Amino acid sequence: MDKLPEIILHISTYFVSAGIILATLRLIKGPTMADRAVALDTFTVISISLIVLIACIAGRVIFLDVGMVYAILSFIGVVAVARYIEGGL
Amino acid sequence: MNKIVKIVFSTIVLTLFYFIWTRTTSVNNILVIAGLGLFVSIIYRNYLRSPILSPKKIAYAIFYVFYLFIEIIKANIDVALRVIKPVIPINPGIVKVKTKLKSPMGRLLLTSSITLTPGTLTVDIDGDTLYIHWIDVKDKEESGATEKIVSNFEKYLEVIFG
Amino acid sequence: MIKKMFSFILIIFLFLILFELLNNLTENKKLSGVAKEYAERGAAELGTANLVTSIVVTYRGLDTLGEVSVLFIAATGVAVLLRRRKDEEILIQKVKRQSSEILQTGTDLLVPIIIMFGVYIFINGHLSPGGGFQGGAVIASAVLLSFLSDINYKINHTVFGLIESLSGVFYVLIGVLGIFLAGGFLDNRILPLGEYGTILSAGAIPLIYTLIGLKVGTELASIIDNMKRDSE
Amino acid sequence: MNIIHVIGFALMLIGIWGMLTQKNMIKIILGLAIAETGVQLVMVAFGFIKGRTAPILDAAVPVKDAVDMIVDPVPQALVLTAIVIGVAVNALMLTFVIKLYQKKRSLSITEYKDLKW
Amino acid sequence: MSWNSLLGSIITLLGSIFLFLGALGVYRMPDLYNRMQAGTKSTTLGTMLTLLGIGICHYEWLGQVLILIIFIALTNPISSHALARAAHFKGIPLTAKSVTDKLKEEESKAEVL
Amino acid sequence: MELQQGIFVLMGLAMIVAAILAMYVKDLVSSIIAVGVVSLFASILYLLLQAPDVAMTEAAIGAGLSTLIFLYALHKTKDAEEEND
Repeated sequence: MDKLPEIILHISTYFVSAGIILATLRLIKGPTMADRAVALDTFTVISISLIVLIACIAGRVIFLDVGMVYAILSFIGVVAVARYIEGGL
Repeated sequence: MNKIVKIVFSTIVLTLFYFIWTRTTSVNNILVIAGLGLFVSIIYRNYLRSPILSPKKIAYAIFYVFYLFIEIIKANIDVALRVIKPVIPINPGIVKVKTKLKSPMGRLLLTSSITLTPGTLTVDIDGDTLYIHWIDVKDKEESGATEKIVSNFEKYLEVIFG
Repeated sequence: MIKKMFSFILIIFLFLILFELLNNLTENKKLSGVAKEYAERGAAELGTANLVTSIVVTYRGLDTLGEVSVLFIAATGVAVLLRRRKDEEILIQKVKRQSSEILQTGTDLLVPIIIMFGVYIFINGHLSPGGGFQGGAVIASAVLLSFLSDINYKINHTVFGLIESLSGVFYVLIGVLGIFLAGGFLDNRILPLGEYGTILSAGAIPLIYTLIGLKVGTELASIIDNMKRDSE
Repeated sequence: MNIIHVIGFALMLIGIWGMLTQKNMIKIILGLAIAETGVQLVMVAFGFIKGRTAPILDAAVPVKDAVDMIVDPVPQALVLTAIVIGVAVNALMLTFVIKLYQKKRSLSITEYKDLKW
Repeated sequence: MSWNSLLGSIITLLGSIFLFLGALGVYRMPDLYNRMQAGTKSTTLGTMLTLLGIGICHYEWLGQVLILIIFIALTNPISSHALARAAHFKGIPLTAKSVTDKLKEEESKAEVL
Repeated sequence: MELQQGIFVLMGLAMIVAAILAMYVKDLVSSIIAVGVVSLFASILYLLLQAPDVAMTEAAIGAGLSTLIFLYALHKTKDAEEEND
C-alpha cells in the first residue's frame, strides 16, 4: 500500500511517453513544415513534464533547472521556426 | 521619475523570482540577488510599465485567475471529448472580433487567455481587430462573436489594466 | 554508383568495429581512480558542490581555456568571412515581415526574466547544474529573441566587443594570479573559500564562471548577429 | 547500459551514412551534427554506473558518502566542452557554405569540382 | 503513505492523461489550425496539472514548480500564436469543413485596393 | 529500473526515426527541425544518465542555438536562389 503513489507516478510516465510517441508520429507524417513545427511545439511541452517526472522519481531538486532551460530554449526555437516560415528572420 | 519607478519595480520582480527559485535563507545571498536584479533591470531599460496597484485591482486579478483556470479546464474537457470520438465533430472557421483594451500588457493577457480557452486560437492581431480561429463557429458576424468570445475576459482585464 | 558502393562498404566496416566493441564492453561497478580522487577531495579542497564544475574550472582548467579560445577563433572566423566588401555584388533585400504586437509585448516581458535566469545559471554554477557555457547560451538566446521580435533591433557592437575582450583578459589574469597566490594556474583559492553552500563561496569560481558566461554569451550573440546581417 | 550504447552507435552510423551519400551541403553538416550527438551520448554512457546519482552534492548526497553514490564526473566534463566546440564548428562550416553559395549559387556538392583532377 | 503524495500523484496522473489526449489530438485533427488547438490547450493544462501534482508530492519544490507553471502559461500561447500567424500568412489552407475565413477576406480586399 | 529501460527504448527508437527522417526528408526546414528533435531527445537521455550539466548544455546549445544558426544559414542561401529563377 505504501507504494501506491510511486506506482501511479510510473503509470503517468508511461502516458507521457506515449504522448511523445504520438507527437513523433505527427513529426514523421506532417505534410508541411508548419505541421512539423506544431509537432515540435507539442513535443517540447510534453518533455518538460517528463523532465519534472524524472526529477521526482530520482528525488533530485536540481533537475528542475534543466526543465527551465528547456522551456526557455524550446519557446525561442518554435518562435524562430515561425518567423522563418513567415519570412521575418 | 517614471524611469526610477520602472527600475525599482522590475528589480523587485526579478529579485522575487530569483528568491523563490533558489529558496535561500542567508542574508548574504539575498543581498547578492538584489544587486544582480538591480543590474539586470538597469541594463535592460524598455521594461513594461508597472501597474498601479489598488485593492480592487488585486481582488479582480485573483478572480480573473480563478475564472481563467475554470475556463481552461472546461476547454480541455471539450477538446478531449472531441478527440476521442471516432469522427471528430468540428465546424471550424476564422472570425473577426473587436477589443476595447488599449494597454499592450492587457492585450497580451487577453489573447493568451483566448488561446487557452474553449476552442479558440488567436491567429492575427491588427490594431483593435483580432482574428480568431474557432473550432465550432456559432456566430459568423463580428458583434455576436465579440459577445461570445471576448467580453467575458474584457470585463476583468478592463479593471485590472484600466 | 561506385561512390555509393564504397560508402556502403565503409559503413559495414564501421558497423563491424562498433559491434565488436559493444560485445567486449563490461559494465563498470565503481568509479575510476582519477574520478575517485576528485570525488573525495573536490568538496573539501575547492568548496564546490558540483563536481563537474570543479573539474571544468579548476582541475582541467587549461582545457576550458583552450575551449574558450576555440570559440573565440570560430566567432572571429565567422565575422571575417561574412564581412562584405564594397565591390561585391549586393543582393536585392527582401521585404521582411514585422512580427505581431503580441510577440513584441511578450518579448518585453520575458527578456529580463530570461537574462536573470542566465545570470542565475552562471553565478550558481558551483552549487547547481550549469555554469558559464549554459548561462552564456541562455543570455545569447535572450538577445536572439529580441532579434526575432523586432526586425530593426541592433546590438551595440562597441559594448559587446569591449565586454568580450575584457572578460577574456580578466579570465587569463585570474588564471595567472593563481600561480602566484595559490597552487597553480587557475587555482580558485586566491579568494577565501567562504561558507560551503552559499553563492559567495568556492573562492574564485563564481567570478571565473561569470567571466566565461559573459564571454560565451557575447561571442554566441555576435556569431548570430553576423549570420543575420543581410546585404546592407 | 547496453541499450544506450546501441542507440549512440546507431546515430553515429546514420550520421556518417548521411554525410557520405547526401548531395546538399547543409544536409552534410546536419549529418555531422547527428553523428556528434551519437558520439557524445556514448561518451556519457561510459561514465554511467547503475543505481547511482548525479555528481552534485546537496541534501540528497552527503559529502562523506559521495564516492559510493555518484556517477563518474570526468566524461561529463569532457562532453560539456565537446558540445560547445561542436556548435562553434557548425557555425564556421555554415559560414563557408554561405560563402561558397554566393560564388556559385548552388548548394549541391557535385557542382564544386575545382579540386578534382 | 501520506495523503499529500497520494493526492499529488493522482493529479499528476490526470495531467498526464490530458497530455496524452492532446498528443492524440495533434495526431488525429484534420488541419494545422485544429491541430494547434488540441496541441496548445490540452498540453498546457496537462503540463500545469502534472507540475502541480509533483509540487504537492514534494511540497518543498512548490515555489520552483509554480514559476515553471507561470512561465509555461505565458510562453505557450505566444509561440502558438506566432506559428498560427506564420502559417496563415504562408497560405496553408483550412480544412474543407471550415465555414468562414474572415482574415482571408480581409487580405484579398486589401489586395484589390 | 524497468521504467528507465522502457524510456530508454522508447526514446532511442524515436531518436533513430527522427535521425533517419532528417536525412531523407526533402524539405530542408523539416530536416533541421528533426535534428533539433534528436538533440532534445538526447537531452532527456542525458538526464536519465544522471548528467544534468550535459543535459542543460545540450538543451541550450545543441537544440536551441544550433537550430537557429542552421535556420539563418538556410535563409541566407535560400533567398538568393529564389531571385535566380
